[in-house]
Amino acid sequence: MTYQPLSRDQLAARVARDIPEGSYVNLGIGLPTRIANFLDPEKEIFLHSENGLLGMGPAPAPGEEDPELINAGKEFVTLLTGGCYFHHGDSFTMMRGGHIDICVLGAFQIAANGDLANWHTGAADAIPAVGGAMDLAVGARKVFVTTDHVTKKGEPKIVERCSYPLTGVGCVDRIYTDLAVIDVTPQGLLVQEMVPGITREQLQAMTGAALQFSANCQ
Amino acid sequence: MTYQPLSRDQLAARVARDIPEGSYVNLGIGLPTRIANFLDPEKEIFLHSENGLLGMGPAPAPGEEDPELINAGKEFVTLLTGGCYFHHGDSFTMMRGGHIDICVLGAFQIAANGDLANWHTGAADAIPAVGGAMDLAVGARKVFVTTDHVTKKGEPKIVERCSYPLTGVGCVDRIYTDLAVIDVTPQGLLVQEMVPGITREQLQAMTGAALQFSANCQ
Amino acid sequence: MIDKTVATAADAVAQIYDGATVMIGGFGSAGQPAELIDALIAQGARELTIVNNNAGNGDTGLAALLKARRVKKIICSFPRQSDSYEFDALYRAGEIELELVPQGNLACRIQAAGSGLGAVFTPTGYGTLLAQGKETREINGKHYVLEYPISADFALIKAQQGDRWGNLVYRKTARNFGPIMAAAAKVTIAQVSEIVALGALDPEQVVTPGIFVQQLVAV
Amino acid sequence: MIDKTVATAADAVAQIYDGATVMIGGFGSAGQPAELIDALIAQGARELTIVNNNAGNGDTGLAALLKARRVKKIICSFPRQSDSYEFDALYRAGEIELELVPQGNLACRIQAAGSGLGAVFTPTGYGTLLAQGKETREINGKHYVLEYPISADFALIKAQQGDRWGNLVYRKTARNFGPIMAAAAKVTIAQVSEIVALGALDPEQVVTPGIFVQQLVAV
Repeated sequence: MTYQPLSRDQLAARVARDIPEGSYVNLGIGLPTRIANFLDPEKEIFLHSENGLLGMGPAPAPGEEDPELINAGKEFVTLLTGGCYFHHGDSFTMMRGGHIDICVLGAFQIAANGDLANWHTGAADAIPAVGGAMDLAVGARKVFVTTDHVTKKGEPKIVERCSYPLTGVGCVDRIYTDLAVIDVTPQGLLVQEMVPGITREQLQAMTGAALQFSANCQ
Repeated sequence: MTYQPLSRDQLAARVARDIPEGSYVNLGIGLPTRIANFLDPEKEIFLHSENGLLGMGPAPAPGEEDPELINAGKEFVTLLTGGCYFHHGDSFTMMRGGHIDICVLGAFQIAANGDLANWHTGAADAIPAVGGAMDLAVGARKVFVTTDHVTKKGEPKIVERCSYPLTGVGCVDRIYTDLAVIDVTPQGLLVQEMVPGITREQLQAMTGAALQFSANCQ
Repeated sequence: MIDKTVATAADAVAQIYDGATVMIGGFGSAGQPAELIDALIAQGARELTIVNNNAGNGDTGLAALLKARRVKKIICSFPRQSDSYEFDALYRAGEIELELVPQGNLACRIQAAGSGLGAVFTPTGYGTLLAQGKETREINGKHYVLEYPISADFALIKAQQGDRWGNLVYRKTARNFGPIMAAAAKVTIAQVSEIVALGALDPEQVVTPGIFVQQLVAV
Repeated sequence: MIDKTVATAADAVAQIYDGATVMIGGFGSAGQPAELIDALIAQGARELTIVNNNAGNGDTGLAALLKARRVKKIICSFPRQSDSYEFDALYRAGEIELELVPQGNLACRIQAAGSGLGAVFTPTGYGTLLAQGKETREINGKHYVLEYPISADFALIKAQQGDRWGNLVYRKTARNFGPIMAAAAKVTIAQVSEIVALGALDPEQVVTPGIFVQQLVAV
């Protein structure tokens, strides 16, 4: 059978659909940031950025960039009406104290038990940088991960056990890949959705840990 | 020989003389609060109140009391130009993080090693209340204590070892009584000043721990 | 559209259940959410654990809640005052449990809960009755006591102004425990003197961001 | 009269000594006290330990301080960026020591120093490389890592306005680490865009009370 993986925008849009109105959400650097573009403009969703703002709005119009109004990825942003600023202590109180409803992070690897690796390849010459990823991994009420289902070399990113250094232990709730939506459950990985045309066997073959399938996945 | 103990106002005025300009100062409930009346108005001294203000001013004029502008003793106060408000977390960061230069506390007992007891008589039917006293005792850079030299029954308040429950361990730097100014030093209690007319023997007789005397105390 | 405002104080406290832990803002009567407390008394929830700096003054507010015998336990720093007779009577009769906490440890433990810490080594109380039985440790030559977070099911606080997203600003020393309690409770209910339009509060001046507030009511 | 203002950035940093630990505010370049850093480079202090969220961007500010080889060690959460080449080169050459700290632990450890805590059990980093060798504890079914305060001899921060008592307000996301670093350093030096008259800052809106600031300079 043939199937078409989701584009990055389609993946972002798919995650956006699962974010309810009124949620406090932190979108990690990279693909997760793109999700903001697909949130329903009719819904009020509160975007948090760990450098100290809540109620983050879209990029400013050209010429209106303010170097003191940036997001965690150091991109220029705006503040929505009703948003506010605060210091790093208060910002991480939000993140670590269970006040952020959903965070969306990228991943190098996700293990079947919800372990996440996304900050360090472990290579000897790599310069590690962690930022707020470990705080979000342990502190958000729900941790969503977006990732390609396999690496550019075709290796599974969902694995039995992470070989890269961990970001957090058992922290992932749901994985959104370009091929499937997979919940991390106490009973293991449960596929909730697959792209049209893919078979269970094909998906399993590209996954390094055992998958279970919900009834609506043919 | 005959001597005159300091009045409460004289004692307050004596402590006030030792507070340098620019100091951040917390004055405890009771006699210490009275010290504010004797600070040199030419000096800028920053009074802190643990319920969340810095730059506390004197009592308001009659009719200008604001129930939301009170001090730690729940008395009406004012705010000086340049003062500010903050929450309890920030207020106790000031107190416990070593940012308050001087606090002045009352005392039931002070031990020769600087232990302070000022919150609880230990009586079985007493309802204890501690407030911020323990925080000031450990957190201020210098802890001054004001007290009558003896109790109403004539018992020493400066003792070898406190019999009342402690507020803080080895925390007192200087004791101001109605009879003397006494430093707590690693070598023991060192009398720096005595009221005119009192002898070293008289003062020692009213003190429950051994005193040493600096050269200027005849 | 998200609108956290509710019509009445009665609506705001309707969800508080028997046995809940409830933080109540205020230092003495400054910042005490009197109307929310009155509504809680009318609502009838019992066996509450209350976290407050004091244990009530006179016969209104928290003191009235005590008098109505709704409080099983109180966690506070300064229960005994000249006008704390409602608490005093219950305490002497053995009808209320008291956990006495130094004020800075109270603030710090509330903050620890709000910020997700597991426990903190605090300097206050070392060597005193209030640290008896607690773990201690010497760190860099200073002594500390291990203290655990104080969290709550509900926080009732008072602010000056709020908007429909729950952003709050306070007035003078009524601010006190409001901001830190708001972060430490599962559900924070704020009474405000005025509800203002979204955007009316300067984003630089919001003291409690709306993320920490679930409901607010103008009184 | 107390006046904490000094005339020039050079005066402000004159007291910084070789081997000092210096916190530098900012997240990337937002809130970075660029003029104070330039003055510090000109002043010449060496063997510094720097605490910052990053490890410099481009070739100005903190990156220039690194390039001038004044930094022995950096404590930060996110050193490697597209434009962190000055740090990258020193690090690969083994000429700078790196203590990598998750951003929330960095903030929390700075706050612990400012507020006098001995240590805190934090949730972040448990089970990861960054907790290796650290004490851990399970509390109420969750795992925590024991982390110690990060204090400093000096903090260099940037604010928008300040008065002669050292009260500060910030601008937008340039606030970031400024308020918490101010409380954690023995001597905090703020550069501000404007020094205003005492009383010009609304007492409800002061973000960093002057007690946490020892010197300020308009740049």
